[in-house]
Amino acid sequence: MLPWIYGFSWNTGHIVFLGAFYTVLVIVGTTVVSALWRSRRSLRHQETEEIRWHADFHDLPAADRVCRHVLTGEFKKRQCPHAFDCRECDIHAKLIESHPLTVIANSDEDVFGMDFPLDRYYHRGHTWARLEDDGTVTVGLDDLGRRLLGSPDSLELPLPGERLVANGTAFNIRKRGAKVRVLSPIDGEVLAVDGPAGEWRLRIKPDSTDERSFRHLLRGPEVKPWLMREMERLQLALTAEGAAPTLADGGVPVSDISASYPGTDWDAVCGKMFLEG
Amino acid sequence: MTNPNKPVKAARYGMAIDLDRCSGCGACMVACAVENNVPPAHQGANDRKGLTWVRVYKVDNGGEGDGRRSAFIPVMCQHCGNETPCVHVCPQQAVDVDPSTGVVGEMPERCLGCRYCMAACPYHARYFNWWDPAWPAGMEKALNPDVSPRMRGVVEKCNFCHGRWHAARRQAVADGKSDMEPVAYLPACAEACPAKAITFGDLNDAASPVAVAAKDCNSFRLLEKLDTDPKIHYISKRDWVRRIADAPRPGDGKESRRG
Amino acid sequence: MANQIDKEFISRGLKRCSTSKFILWMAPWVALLIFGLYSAGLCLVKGLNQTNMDNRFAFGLWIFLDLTVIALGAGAFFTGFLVYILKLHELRAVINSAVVIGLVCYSGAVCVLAVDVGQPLRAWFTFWYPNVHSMLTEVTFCITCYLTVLAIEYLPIVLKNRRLREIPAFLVFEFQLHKLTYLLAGVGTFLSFFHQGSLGGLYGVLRGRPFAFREGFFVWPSTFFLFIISAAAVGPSFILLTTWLVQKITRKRLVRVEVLRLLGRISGLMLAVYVLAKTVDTLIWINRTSPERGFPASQYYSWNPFGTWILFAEIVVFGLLPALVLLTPRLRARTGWLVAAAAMACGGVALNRFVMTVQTLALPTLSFDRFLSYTPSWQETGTFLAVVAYGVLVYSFSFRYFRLFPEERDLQAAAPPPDKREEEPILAGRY
Amino acid sequence: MRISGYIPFAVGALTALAAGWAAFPHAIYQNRRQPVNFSHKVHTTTAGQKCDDCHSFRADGTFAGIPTLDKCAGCHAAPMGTTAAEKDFIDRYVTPNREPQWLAYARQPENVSFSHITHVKSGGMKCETCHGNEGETDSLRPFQQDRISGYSRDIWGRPIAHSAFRTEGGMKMDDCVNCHRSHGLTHSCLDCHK
Amino acid sequence: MTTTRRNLFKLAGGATVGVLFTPAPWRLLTDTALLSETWPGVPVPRHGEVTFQFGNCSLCPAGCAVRARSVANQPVSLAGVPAHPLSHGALCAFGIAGHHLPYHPDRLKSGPVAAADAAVRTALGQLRDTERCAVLDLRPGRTASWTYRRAMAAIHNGIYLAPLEPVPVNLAAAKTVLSLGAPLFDNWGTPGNVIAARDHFRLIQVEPVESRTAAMADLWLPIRPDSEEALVLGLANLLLADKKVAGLPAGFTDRVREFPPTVAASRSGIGEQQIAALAHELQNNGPALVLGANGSPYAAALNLILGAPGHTLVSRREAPVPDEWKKAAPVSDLASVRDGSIGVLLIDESVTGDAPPWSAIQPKLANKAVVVTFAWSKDGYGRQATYTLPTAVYPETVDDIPPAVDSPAAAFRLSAAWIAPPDGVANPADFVGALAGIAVKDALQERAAAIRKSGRGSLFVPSSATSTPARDVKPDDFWKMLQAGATWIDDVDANAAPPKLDLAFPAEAPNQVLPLVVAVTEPDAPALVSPLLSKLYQESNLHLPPQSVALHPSDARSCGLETGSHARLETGCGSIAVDVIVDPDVPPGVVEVSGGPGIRKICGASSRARVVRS
Repeated sequence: MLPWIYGFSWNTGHIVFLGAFYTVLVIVGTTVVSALWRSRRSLRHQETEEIRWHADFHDLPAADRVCRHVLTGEFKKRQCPHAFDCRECDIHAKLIESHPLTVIANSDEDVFGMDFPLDRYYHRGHTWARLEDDGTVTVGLDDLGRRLLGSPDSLELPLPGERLVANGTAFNIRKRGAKVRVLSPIDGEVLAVDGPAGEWRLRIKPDSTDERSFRHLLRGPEVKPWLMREMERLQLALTAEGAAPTLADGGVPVSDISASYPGTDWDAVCGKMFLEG
Repeated sequence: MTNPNKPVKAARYGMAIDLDRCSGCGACMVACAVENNVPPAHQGANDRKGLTWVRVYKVDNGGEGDGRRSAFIPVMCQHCGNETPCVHVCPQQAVDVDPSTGVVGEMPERCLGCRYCMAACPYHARYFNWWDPAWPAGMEKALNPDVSPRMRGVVEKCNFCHGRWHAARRQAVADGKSDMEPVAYLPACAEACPAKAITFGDLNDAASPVAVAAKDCNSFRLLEKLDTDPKIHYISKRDWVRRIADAPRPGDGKESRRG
Repeated sequence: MANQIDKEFISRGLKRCSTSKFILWMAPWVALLIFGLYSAGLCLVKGLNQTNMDNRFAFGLWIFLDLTVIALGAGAFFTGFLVYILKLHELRAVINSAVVIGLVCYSGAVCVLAVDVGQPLRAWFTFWYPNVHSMLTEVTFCITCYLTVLAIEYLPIVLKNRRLREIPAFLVFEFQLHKLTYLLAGVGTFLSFFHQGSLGGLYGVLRGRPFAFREGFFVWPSTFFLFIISAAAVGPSFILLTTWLVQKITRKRLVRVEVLRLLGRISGLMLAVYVLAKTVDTLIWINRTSPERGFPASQYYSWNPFGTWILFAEIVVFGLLPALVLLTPRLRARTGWLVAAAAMACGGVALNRFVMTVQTLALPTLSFDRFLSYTPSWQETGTFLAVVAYGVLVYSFSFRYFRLFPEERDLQAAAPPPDKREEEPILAGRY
Repeated sequence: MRISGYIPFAVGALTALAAGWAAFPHAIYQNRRQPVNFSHKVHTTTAGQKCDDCHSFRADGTFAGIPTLDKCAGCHAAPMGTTAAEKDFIDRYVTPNREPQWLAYARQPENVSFSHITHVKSGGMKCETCHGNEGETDSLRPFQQDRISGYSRDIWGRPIAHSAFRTEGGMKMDDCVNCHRSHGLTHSCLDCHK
Repeated sequence: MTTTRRNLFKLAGGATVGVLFTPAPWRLLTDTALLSETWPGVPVPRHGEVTFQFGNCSLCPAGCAVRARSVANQPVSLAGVPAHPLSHGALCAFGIAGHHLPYHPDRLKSGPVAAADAAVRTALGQLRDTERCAVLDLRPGRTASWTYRRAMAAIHNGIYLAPLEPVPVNLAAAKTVLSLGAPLFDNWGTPGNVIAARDHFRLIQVEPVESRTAAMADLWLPIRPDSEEALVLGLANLLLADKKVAGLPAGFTDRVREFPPTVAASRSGIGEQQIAALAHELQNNGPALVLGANGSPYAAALNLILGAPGHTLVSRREAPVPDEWKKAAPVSDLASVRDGSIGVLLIDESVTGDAPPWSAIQPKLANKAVVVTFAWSKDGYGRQATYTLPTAVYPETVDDIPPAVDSPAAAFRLSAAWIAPPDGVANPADFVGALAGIAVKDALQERAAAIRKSGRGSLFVPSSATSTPARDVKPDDFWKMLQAGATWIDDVDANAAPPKLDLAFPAEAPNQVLPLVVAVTEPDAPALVSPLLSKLYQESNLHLPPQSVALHPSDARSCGLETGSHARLETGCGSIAVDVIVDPDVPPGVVEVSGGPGIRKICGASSRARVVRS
């Protein structure tokens, strides 16, 4: 095993055999150590949220990972390679150069009786972000999200001063055994948590307010097709959970969907709709 | 090795066993057990779980009635000289061949009891300690101090009474001799055989009785075709006895109680 | 799901049976495991006299078990090899399951080996004073190393558990380690290659046992390579088999049927190669190797019950036949045929290991030996069963709390509607 | 992660290291006292004896090792000196003719076949080479016995790597092997084992 | 630092890592491995000075010379003395481990010596005139035997019983040996002597089973069980054809006429030509010797016909005894004792010899007879005796060993006493001597002196491996040398009359109802054997295990037995529990019996037996 141990001799057999053995040990050792080292670094740099989102994103079924431009019909089929972070996506950049999308002030999109004002950006995790005049950003659950979660059983909101990262956790909600983390649409620092009754909003001081930092969010004409698709997914999730198909007729979803599907694994439904792994 | 400055004259110890003289009395088996501190049988032991470094088999010519003839053949470790099967398989160097004596040695304290060597040995000359060794009360006083008793769970086998080899060398030094006399070193079985059927000595020494006997026209070795170069030579004038050295004959599944 | 107190630990959206039912399922296996551990304990405390092995049958049930489970566990390395080295991404659907099976088989084998040796306290001597010429040394080194590798590969699967990944450190470590898995897969392949081989070499090198002895090149006898191929052939088959079994027991679709077919195809391909190689090897052995050592091959099969039928069964019935089935697309398309063929392939390799171990020792080498038979004692069987129970327990546990089949959740969408499912008889084993 | 996060880890590691290096090497041995406070020095100097006056060889070449009582009684039937130790020895052992239970520092394990005579007569080795300056000690050090293996510290004491750096002296297997190697006298295990 | 679970984990982790960098775990690893070297329960042999001592083995009349290798005066291994004129350096399997006997678990260490003594004395006091005090001695000719005879002569109504001694044979003189199932290579006579002589005679073994002797024979004639008599008569028929032999009883010659070779062949299953050839060989390749079962008159008759007496059958003088011993009781035969007449019976079975079955002793006993047996173990007569007194076993006691059957001249040698006997054992000679009030402490020395005085014979000294005429040895050296293992061997006296053969043919044998014929193929073991003899049967199949019988499958089937089943072996002389081994090599109609205490008492060779499941 070691040169000075009785029975060892410097012959081919020993050298080849033990050589191979020690090489294996070194490789395995290095692998583990470097994994440890890297994870330590990621923890240091607070990449946890990012990593969680990436891990989740990779676990999403292919159907839920389609590029936003498929929703608008620009592509037949395309998987998003950037985990829904279009800020890194050159193709997206090119496309919006060709025909830029903008938020349309005081105009509403009404899908199945849900109200989606177009004066704001939408995140595919069913949050919206609105750039206020004072440079802050308001973040909240969109209408579908609100109806899915209804009045939550419990709620963990970030404290003022906490940092949020786009696609990272904005806040956690518990609802009928469903434990949902709602993704934050943008990077920024929480200023306050307020909002009208039965609703809550985060006021966030964004890292930057220029167009680029909102590029990954849906807006204007994208909202409707996206929402149509979301309804499909919801219906699919509900059927998978054994709920009778109800939305096909285009009926308006009740304000608290969960209440009308008592038998379902709400955890699974929310998980699907809020893009959790 | 008695004199560190003098290079060792490599010996190659071996045996020649005259099967025509062996009457199967078993004195060799008992003498071996006495010499090498082999414990008496545990009550659960049988001919397949026992410990006997040398085992005398009764063999026959397969004939029936008065056509039948039997002989006895003592089988101990054959101390293979060529690519010794057991040495190569032992995972932790518990078995080795001594280049200065040609003896295949087994180190019970190094053995982990995997029994791979037993599977490797074509002569079934290796034995495993299935039980803790146990002697009747008081009998441990009669143990041989030149051999250390083995513990449970290890393999052991004939080593040409290596304890006697140590003793002979020690005596030689005590007597101020540079090297031990050939006659001073004789394994217990060879000494005990009442019929003097076992000749022991250095096969490298062409003049030694064993070397002469090994060259006898009636001498043979077990499974010679395996090319393991055993150091145990057998001698018999009877053709059918010499034939038992070959592989089993197809279909000859007949068992002898004394087999 | 109803009354799952451990719901928090079950991955989101996976259907698992109620906790009580799970415990009900585990209970008998735990009982079996305890019995097995007791009998193994007897062998350790009182010594190997508890077994029916003896000086002639120095190896018995346990070595047969080791060789077999390690061959079956080969799916882990071979699938890993296909996925990470050959980038055969369809097989990602079963890689986790394969790793768990591998881990179970190897750890089981190592534990049994520890019981099988007479002086376990000295087992480490093999590492300290290795005899590098011994196949057993090669086996010991490779198996222990590979077991470590498997444990590390198993880690991400564990850390991906819903509850554990909430802890940032675990989440991050899993993520980083997963990125490096291809390295481990590479090492694993290397190690498995050698120890599957050296397990074959174990018997091929026995110059004193012409029934097992084979020529080869360099230091390795032909059995070295035969074992590698056969292991690679049977590994996927076993994964196919287990996956199908779990699907049946849990009444869930876990992987797309295409994946199973692919496994079958690969298995069939390797098996065909194996059968070919084995045939050539056998012919050389019968006509040259064995006679040269003074043993006419015919005599091996003149001892009942080991007639030539065993050779036929090994090569044709359990080798060629399944290979053909697995390679015929039309038959492969039928799950019944597919599974049956896979099962036969596994049986074939098990039979091969049996022949190499038990028959080799049973056959006499000296003209005046007897042909020996051997039946394991209850302590041996108990230890054997402990490994089986242990395997089922670990697998069941992993299946319930970890995501062994990444596609399962998506396939649920296509699962039969609930009303129908309620009518079905509920198996004790519904996770 | 802040440095304070490492403190428990460090504490654990340090305690373990301390225990393993400082406490364990002592804890593993039990110290046993020799029956008699014997002085080699007195015997070798004032009495002017050689080692083999007492530690003699037998006719068959075996080594007598620690002398038996009759040998001691040969001189010490009555006190020769004035030391309390001698008087005590005579009262407790010589007069009642009871063998003192000496603890042999250097006794090899049962599986070792060590021939003193071969090393001393043929090998021409000095006692000191292996036994060190035992002959000059004025009192017997305690016999340190490994609690688990029961072996004396002299034959099984130093850390494994230690013998890598020495060529002679000492009574561990590696010491024997090193010396034998340097003289080209290693053939097989059974050279020295039985 | 708060003790959160997290911190505890860290602490443990740190400790684990830290420990790995200390000697502790590695040292524990090696120490446990070393512990497995000094594995609990494995004994450590005693060390000490190695010396060699000489003596003689008293386990059987062969009295082979022994050299013991002793460590600190404890024998650890025994070997023969190659130069010895009688035993030629041979030791049998029993003798080679004889030094283990004192440690045998079944060995008796203490017994009611005082009680027995008292009981015997009272019984002697109350003896009626019609009743007798008898000593049964299994090995006559010893000095102890003389003590018994003297004591019995001194005691009123004393009688000395002993098995009759076979006529000594001179193998060295024989050219052809016809053995009717005599176990020549199973410790018959003096093994070393048989082997030494073997090269000079042709051995024809007539035996139904292929015993070790048969395997070693030049010619083995598998004879039909229990038909040796027919063969002998057939041979006699051919040999007597053309000559007259004096001394043959008329009845015999008449029967011979009924056995022309054809009849003999059909009875014995040995071919006619074979018998003719045999007769021819015996006649022309002389001197011939016929060895039969002990005291078989047929063998004797054949010997007489072949003129063996004086050549291969010799008469032997006994070793001289002091004159004052001469007024001793005669040696008488158990059969000659009147039934119900023995009031006190003292049996010395501390030596092996052929012992009469209890069924033969029992009728001779008066009711309320006191039976004292001196034995090594409870087996044997201990089961029936009133008192069983333990004796010293070999090699604990000094005793002389009378010559074996194959020793043509008298011999005097002493068994070794290398190991101290436990207190509480009795010395039978002292015990019996004390009853008669004669001091026997120095009997051996007295007899040695007498031998020396006779000036006959020569003394072989093992340490120097030299023989010197006894008269050249100083009287006190003579005794010392004997104690140091020397052997006195008498000269063969040239002008001795040829021995008288006992030709008492039994009256027509009662037609036997027992189906099987006993074949004795194992050496008769002493009352105790070394546990290591297990190597020969339990750990291999070389010998039959003690207390076991081997049967042919067909016989086994008819008795409803298979290998391993427990059964009772029943003969005319009693029955004993045995284990059964089924073996195709045993011919049908034969039961092969092993050695071992008890089993030999009830079956002599070619007696009849039955095996019944128990």
